[in-house]
Amino acid sequence: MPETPAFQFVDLRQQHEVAQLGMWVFLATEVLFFGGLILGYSVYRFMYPEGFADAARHTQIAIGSANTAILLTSSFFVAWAVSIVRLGADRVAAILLAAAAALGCVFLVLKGIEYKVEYDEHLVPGYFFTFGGPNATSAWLFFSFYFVATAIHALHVAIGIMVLIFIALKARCGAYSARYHAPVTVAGLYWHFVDLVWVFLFALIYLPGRTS
Amino acid sequence: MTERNYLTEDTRIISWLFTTDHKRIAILFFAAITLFFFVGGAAATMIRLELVSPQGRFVTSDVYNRLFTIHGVVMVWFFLIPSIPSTLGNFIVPLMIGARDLAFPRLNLTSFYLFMLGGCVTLYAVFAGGVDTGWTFYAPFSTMYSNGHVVLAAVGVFIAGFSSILTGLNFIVTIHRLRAPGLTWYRLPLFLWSLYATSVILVLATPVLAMTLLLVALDRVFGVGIFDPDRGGDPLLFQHLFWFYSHPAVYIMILPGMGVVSELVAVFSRKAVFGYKFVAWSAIAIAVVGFFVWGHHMFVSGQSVFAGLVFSFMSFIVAVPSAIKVFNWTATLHKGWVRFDAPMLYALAFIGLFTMGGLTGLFLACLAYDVYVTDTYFVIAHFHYIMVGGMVTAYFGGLHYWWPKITGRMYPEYWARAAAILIFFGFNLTFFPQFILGVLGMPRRYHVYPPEFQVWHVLSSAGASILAIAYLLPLFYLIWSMFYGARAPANPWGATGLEWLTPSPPPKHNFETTPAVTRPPYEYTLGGEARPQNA
Amino acid sequence: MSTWWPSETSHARAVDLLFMGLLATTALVLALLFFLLLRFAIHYRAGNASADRSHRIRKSWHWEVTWTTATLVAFLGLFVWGAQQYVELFGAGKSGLTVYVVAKQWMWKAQHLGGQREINELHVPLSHTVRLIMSSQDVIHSFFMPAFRIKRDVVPGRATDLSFRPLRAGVFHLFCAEYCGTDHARMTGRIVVMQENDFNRWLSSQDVTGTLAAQGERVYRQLGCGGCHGNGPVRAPKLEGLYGKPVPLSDGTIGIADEAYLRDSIVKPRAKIVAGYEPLMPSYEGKISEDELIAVVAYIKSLAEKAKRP
Amino acid sequence: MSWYPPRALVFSWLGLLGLLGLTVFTAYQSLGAFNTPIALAIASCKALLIAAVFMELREHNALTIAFASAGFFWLAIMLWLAFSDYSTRPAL
Repeated sequence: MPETPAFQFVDLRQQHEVAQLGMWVFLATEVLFFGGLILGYSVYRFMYPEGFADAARHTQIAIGSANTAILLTSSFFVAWAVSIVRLGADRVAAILLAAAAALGCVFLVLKGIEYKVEYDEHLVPGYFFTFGGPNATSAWLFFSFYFVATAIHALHVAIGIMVLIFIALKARCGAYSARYHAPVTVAGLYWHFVDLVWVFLFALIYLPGRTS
Repeated sequence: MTERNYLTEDTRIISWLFTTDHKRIAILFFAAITLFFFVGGAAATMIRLELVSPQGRFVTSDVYNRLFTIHGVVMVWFFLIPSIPSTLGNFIVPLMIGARDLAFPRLNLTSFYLFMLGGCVTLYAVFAGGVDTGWTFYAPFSTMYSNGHVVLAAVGVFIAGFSSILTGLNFIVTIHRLRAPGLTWYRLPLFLWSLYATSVILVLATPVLAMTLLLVALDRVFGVGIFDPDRGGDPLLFQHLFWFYSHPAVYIMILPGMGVVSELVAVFSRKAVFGYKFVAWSAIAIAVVGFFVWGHHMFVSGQSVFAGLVFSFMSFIVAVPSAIKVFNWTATLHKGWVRFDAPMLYALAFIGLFTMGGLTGLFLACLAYDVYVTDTYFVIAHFHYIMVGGMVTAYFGGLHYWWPKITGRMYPEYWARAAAILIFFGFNLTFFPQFILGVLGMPRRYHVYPPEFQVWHVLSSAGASILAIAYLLPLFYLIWSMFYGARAPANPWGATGLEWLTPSPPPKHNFETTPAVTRPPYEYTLGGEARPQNA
Repeated sequence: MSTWWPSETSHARAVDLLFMGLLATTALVLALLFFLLLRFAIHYRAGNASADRSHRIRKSWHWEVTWTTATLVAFLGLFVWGAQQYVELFGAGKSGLTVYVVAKQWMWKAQHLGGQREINELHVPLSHTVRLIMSSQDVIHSFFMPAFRIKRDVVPGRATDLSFRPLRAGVFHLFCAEYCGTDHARMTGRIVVMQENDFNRWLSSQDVTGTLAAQGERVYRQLGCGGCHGNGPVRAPKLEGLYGKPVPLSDGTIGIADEAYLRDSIVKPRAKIVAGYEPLMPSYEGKISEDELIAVVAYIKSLAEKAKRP
Repeated sequence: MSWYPPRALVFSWLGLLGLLGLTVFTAYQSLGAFNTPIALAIASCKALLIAAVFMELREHNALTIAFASAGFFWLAIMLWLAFSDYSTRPAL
């Protein structure tokens, strides 16, 4: 399989280019998928700036920052793996990809702990939602966006972890080579994108309202 | 048949269900959307039947509301959006660019199964009790007040949306990367330019709809309340998100039709399309500018006056590239050798009906007049002129034109011309009275209405019964022709495109050897002789 | 019930003229296009070998530029024409005889300033500008009066307005134009335009439990608003003479105490805090019905008029 | 066979962690209206670093860059036009 192109392609180079372009187009789709949420968030933050700042103050910035660092590091591992799989070092790449997947799992665990804290503080929109002070309604909106956005993002992380593990196993079995490594590159692109979305979510969710 | 082709390669059912051949997947889509077309059509028939009488005697309010919702949801997401791209596009794109398949054959099959899954969930919602929100799912009605199966329908559309995205993605990558040697952008047939523009919209607009419907579903299930005015939410936010997708979606529906008509006009006038580059770039312009106009659905919604001005202005601008296309098609006929085969009849009908639909769109883009006629039958008439008079007509034109390539058989010409003419008259009788109803102020989604409107409703319903019969005709004679039609040669129309180089029907991997392209599309001699793109 | 033609307000007449303009443009373009289409198709049909097909037009760009510019100019003209009427209709700075409209599934409730209420009917005097202030209790509705060529959505959670000045007495259709559920098609009513003295007679013949402002005062007492806004120990902005005045807000901007401001201040009190006051007021969202809200706002407005009189 | 990470990757990784520290630090500084733009500017810098180096966009052809920017361009259209409504809603 690896050394000959699929029937619809002329050569492996074309196949590789097609795979990459396909992933980039898919990522453009993903930007607008999250974009719908970002528009909603922006509109309500514009309408209720103080309420959103107040609500954002109640998020766990320590966990959020740690998670950002974790995702950035895992992205670094993936980029490293992609760069060396092209040189033929597929065993090392497998280890790096597995490490990135492990960091992804740590991210999810921390996210779960964070959800637990918020659940205990009655910040989950629903019957038990309580938010002291004057901004209860806009805080509800903020936390609706918070949970929807982070849950969808976490779903992306979970899918990414599975993809990375799959690719790592294949790499371990020597499926990739200097000539054929498109799946590693494409999986890497997806993982970096998940990271990139988080960078924006971090700025929108955790950082507002820290000064007052 | 002596020669093996994609139909005879492997005839087991399983080989069809798990096929990754773009031609077979196109056939699967044909079967599916034909089914959905008649489901949506049945709902339309009942709507027209109900509207014959002003007192609402035939069905109850709740049933009527479910009928127009089913009609809208099924026709928009399960017929119009996939119609040309997933069937004709799927079949023709690789053939036209001289490729052996699409870039991602397995993704193509996934797209089909996602479509079927979404369709089944939606149909289940229909039969489990229906949805009464209208196809627009406006909040807060859909999120808090509706008593229909909103979540199921939203999930169905959500899934079908991913089918659209995958198809669009596949086309974009295929057209970029799998073109035959020598097939530069300005040698691409206009059908491909249109499909490319369509795919860009599919990929960039559909995810926003997916997120919007997700929020509606989450709101109903968990009460997250993002559109809930009691929680400080803004119902207009839903409309912004929804129309950010749904207005460009209108161009998803019409652009492929424009592409088909560009092909038909050239072939049946034996002449290159006039102003090729303008027609090509106007498709791209429509795709891009189409994203700037969504607020014209919201002129009376309480959106700010300034936003109304911006959106109205952009709406007039987006009409310009459509006008360019119409003028160019007309100019193509000039000094050609015009033949009136059935596909050309459809193409001419398209130009007329689409122009009427487009020009009445100006009434709706025009702010003060829109305040009067929005949410009336004027809007219904307008978009049916575009969607049915435009898109469905083009779909039938393209279907007849490529039918010999797809099945290897010719359709019966006289029946086809009769059906085309009947559709044209039935259509106009159905929808022209609705313009008058709109101008008289008849609101839409009413099944009980003041008696002074009745005469126009009766006319419209009479037209609808003609139209229903006219749409059944092709179903019969096309199926008949699959078994008894005359065998089709490789290039029955004397066209220039690469898809006519392979035998009809094509072999499994389309081409024995990849053709090398040396010419722009649509080259004909002064006497009307075709000069194929590869010679 | 009503005739469609001629139309009944000066705005409607302007809209009809606009319609004629649009129709003329459309007819002109369609006539030209259909003529060319038929002429080319028939004259250059394949069977007509004698048609002159030499000297085909080769250079296309100046044709393209010509028809692109022509359509653009025509479209811009139509845009300006429609936009100008729209700004006049929905633009700011409206005054007139105020009537409050509350929409709910599936009826229209109207409240006049004198406290008169009606359902699925709206009585208005001839030749007076009527300004409707509309709100919804549940879903989005749309107040549509075809004879006046106007409609506007009625959105829950906020107020929208709509003004018209009828020029002919009569009875006209009122429709709900935004789909709102089961009985959307039955959410209709009548607009009754009456001579001014007939209208006054009608007003005084209605059963009224106090003016709208008086009803609002009762709600104001029931909810205990005076506890803070009166002379109590808690300091809250005074409401006498407030309506229509500029209000300095805590974020440094200046707001105008209009209908929307008063309404928002009751439902979303933290959104705009008057400079120098603590954000203490609880939200009355969900605790006050649309009807009561309208009455309280009317009461606060009446306090301004009282303050004007010495 | 060398399996050390390329320098560009290491520097970007360190840069990203540095930017993370910076953005958390500035979030706690009272900068009034500037807090949000700064946070978003830093987030954009991080995103650019990820896209250009990790995702190797700087080595790609114009087509890939076009599709990478398309999503953001269309998101900008959406935000811009939606805010042409929200930022000009009048008081009644």
